[in-house]
Amino acid sequence: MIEETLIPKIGVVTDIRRDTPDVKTFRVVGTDGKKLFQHMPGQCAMVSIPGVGECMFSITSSPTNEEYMEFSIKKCGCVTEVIHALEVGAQITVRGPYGKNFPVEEDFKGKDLLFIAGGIGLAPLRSVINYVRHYRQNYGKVVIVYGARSKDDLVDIDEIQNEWVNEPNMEVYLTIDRPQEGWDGHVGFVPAYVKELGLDPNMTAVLCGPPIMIKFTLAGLLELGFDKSRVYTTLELRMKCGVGKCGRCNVGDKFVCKDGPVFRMTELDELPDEY
Amino acid sequence: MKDVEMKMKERAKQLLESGEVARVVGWKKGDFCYDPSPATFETVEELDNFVYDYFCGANLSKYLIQISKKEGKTAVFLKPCDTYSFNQLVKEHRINRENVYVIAVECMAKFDIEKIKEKGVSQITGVEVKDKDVKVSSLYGETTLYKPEILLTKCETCQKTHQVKDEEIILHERPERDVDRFAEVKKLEAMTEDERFAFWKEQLSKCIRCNACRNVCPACSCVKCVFDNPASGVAAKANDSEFEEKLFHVIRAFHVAGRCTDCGECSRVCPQHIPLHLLNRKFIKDIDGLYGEFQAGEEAEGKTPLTSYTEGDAEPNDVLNGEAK
Amino acid sequence: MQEVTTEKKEFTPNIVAFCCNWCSYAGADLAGSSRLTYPANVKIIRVPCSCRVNPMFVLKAFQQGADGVILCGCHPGDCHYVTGNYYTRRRMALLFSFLNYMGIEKERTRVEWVSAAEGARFSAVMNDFVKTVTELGENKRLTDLRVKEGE
Amino acid sequence: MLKIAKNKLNDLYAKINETMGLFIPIKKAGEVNYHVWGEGKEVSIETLKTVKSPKNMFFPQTENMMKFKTEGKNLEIIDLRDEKRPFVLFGVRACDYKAIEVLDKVFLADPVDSFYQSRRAATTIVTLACSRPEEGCFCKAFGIDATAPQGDVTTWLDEEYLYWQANTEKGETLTKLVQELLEEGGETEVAAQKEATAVIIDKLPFSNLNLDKFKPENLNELFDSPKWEEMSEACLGCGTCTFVCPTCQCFDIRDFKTNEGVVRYRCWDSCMYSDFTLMAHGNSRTTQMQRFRQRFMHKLVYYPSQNDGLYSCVGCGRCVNKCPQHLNIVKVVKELGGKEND
Repeated sequence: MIEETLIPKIGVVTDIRRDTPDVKTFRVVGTDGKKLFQHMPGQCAMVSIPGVGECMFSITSSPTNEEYMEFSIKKCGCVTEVIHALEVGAQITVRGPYGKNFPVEEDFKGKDLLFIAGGIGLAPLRSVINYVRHYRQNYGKVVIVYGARSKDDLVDIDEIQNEWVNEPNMEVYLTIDRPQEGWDGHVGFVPAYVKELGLDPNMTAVLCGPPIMIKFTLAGLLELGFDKSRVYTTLELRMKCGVGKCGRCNVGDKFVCKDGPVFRMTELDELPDEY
Repeated sequence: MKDVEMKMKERAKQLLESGEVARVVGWKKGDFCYDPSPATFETVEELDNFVYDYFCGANLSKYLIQISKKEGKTAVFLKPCDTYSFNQLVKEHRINRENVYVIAVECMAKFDIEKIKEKGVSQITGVEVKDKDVKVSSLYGETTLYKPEILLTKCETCQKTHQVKDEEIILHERPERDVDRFAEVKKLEAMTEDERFAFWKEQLSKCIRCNACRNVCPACSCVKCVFDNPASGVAAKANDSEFEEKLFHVIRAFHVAGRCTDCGECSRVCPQHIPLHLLNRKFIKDIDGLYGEFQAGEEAEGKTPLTSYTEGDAEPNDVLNGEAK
Repeated sequence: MQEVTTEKKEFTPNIVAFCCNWCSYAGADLAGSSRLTYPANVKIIRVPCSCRVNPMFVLKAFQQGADGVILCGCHPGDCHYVTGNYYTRRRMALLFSFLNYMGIEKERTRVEWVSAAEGARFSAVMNDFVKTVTELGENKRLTDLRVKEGE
Repeated sequence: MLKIAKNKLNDLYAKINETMGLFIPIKKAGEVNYHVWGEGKEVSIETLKTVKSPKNMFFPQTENMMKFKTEGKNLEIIDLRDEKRPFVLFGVRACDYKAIEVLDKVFLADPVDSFYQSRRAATTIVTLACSRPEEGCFCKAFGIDATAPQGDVTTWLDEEYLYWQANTEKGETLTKLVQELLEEGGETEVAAQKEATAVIIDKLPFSNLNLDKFKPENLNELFDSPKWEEMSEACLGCGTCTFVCPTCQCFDIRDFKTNEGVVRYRCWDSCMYSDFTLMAHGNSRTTQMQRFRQRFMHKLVYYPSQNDGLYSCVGCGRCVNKCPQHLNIVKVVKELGGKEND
């Protein structure tokens, strides 16, 4: 019998980290203690709790991590609710990797990179940022703009403050929506902050966050002179199979699970407005 | 029927031209003589495609849930059976009655194209009716069929009259009919449990869970059906289990019990011709027998049998054992 | 059909009893404290009022393997919420009649009124219902084979 | 060419059934659908259109995929796939056969869907030419020849005989199996039937539907057409068209809790359903117009764009016959396809 992608592998949760009040990061390995499968930054996996449901999540850890995979998951529906209730040692199912990755080995190479994320939108970017950090010599300057509702909603703040900010030739800008006690950083929405920063439009930009943030940030970037063909984002739609067969993540002639989730803005322009 | 259609078109034109209504809901022509679709007409030009004939079986009242929320008044043509659904929806506060102008139109019973095709007639180009004879013309010539044999199931036993009308277009007198709509139900009741089980098992095994019966049903007007709600635990789409079929159809029939006007749309739309109306009619018959005759949709207000009671109601065990008074 | 009657050896039915909190459940309590017995295979589900029982509950019970379902509430006129059980009476009369119309054996469903003072009656009702369903045999017509898979 | 007398067909079915399963149009409770053959069943291969298409031979409406068992914290996955018994799918019309090609492109594309593939590999397809197409048929618009379908074996039926012609190795093997029942002859009858049927097909009202407009380059123009609103206004949002359609292939994956663990199954789903694209944080298609548009855009534009211009409609006309409100793909093509269709 040939291998069937719809039949998942068993994953063991080896660590759970609470990032924000509603985001937890889960570390997963196979039952043999090894990493379940290889992937590239931006790719996704189907995670399921049998009896509850299966959902697509982006793999947050970098491919360069040879030991395990991580998923940062926001509690927002019936499956994620159960996932959040898991304890270390729990077994779940994982299948993948699915989708197209960020062109880290092609278009990104040798370029200055700008990463803009909002809230849980950091999840897919964390994988690519850490990949770039690992192969630092292959890329130019890296600028990261990351915003969230409050300082408690910033995902992976430890890694950002302890590692990313110390990385050479890497700038990290954090912002939160409203002033908050104990926060002396920038306050304001991401799109406005991006414009304030007056970023170099020759950078290759990657956007990830809520649709409304993407919309306004993109407008801001275009104003600054960015070229749409060098702006990337990721889409999210309802998925069941992950391999372009079940039909539901269909937008125009693309399937988000198979032809995405990473899209160039110019590609999105060609798609009907239904995502 | 042509004269009725003309009159309707004329009236629709007046209403639109005068601005009395913003739109008219009726039927528009299809590709053949037998496939009209419900449609909204907003301009006089659009009325060119207006049609009313023996194939306009669709019940228009459910569309008014959405349409009556629109700006301006809507005129709608309702057949006798449709008016019951209309009333029921008004009762349930689903249709905004003030926004609707009801034109009652005559109905001489509608035809079921599949029944005509089953008689071996294809490539049909038109029908002409004379009493109980229906002359069907097709590319292969003419055939005369017997009207009672080609009626939509819902029309076979219909004795309904208009319950709502702001005005009416009735040019012909409908022949009196005395058919017992419960005859089939009684036949099933007379069977043994085993026979009934076998009957429904065979019928329901055809169900493909397309939900056409639910979606067309004017009584099924929940914004979110329990069978579409992942949180309900019953939103399975699987059709391979006998239980799923029964669960869906029992719950659906029960949920419309006391509210079902017997408009028969469920049986009309079933792609597998499952006699779904026999489920609803069982409830109607039981309600009539146990709690007094009740026809949903006769009134636009008041309680239904399942939202009321009397102290002397029959005991469920007695009903089961046939001992209820 | 025949399948129902072929085997009758040592069949213990699963019975689900929906009992209203105020009368019937208290009745069951009284039965217990009065040391009156009723079969252990009766699984009581306490509901605030018998009219809380949605037809879906009854069907779900059968799906999950119940061989009989019984509803118990306060006697008509004695409902804690004044009228709840009157509605139950109509609903269940129609539902059970309907299930029978679809070929489900009429002995599998029952409605009984049991007050808080009727411990003895509760015990008798349950014993009688269990006996009836045991004689009838396993529920095969309103069960979900998928649930029982592997048994 | 070979042939068998019509009154001997039951022997043919019985013979096939000795070694293989047989999936064939059978009338049950008044409706003709594909079912597993058995002695005494009412076969009806004359039926032009079964209610459901034969796609459920390869892509059953519900199919168990795997089972999960939990013991303590340990999870076990049980693969429910099994060896498929050889089957003969009998009486497939040209349109439905073409539909299998459409499905193949989805399910056999990398990564191959093994559930579909194993059934597909185990099946020998016997097609049946049409001789009495009806007015709702429009396979010709998609370049399909209803008088000579492909398949492992092609058959033709007239008043007296079923004519038989093997096209592939699988077909030859099946022919050998039933050889004793077949006799030589039939070329002239088949040629005559093909000619006569072709004349009828040419006269069918939808045979000359013009599909030129439905090209990938017109994707956005078609998508943005204001006509969708009007075309979809009567749509009930039921799944009839998708479930009777031979090419619709959307599915859902769901879990079911049994007393013995959790079974994960897949089942047909419909893009017409409101919960099809529902996510925890929203829905990308909130109106019936959007869902209606998705179905037809997928069939006429998206799918061809992904598959070298092959339309995901084969003109079987089931939606024409079965839509409760008489909406269908022909009306969409006529409305959007330009004046060639007037």
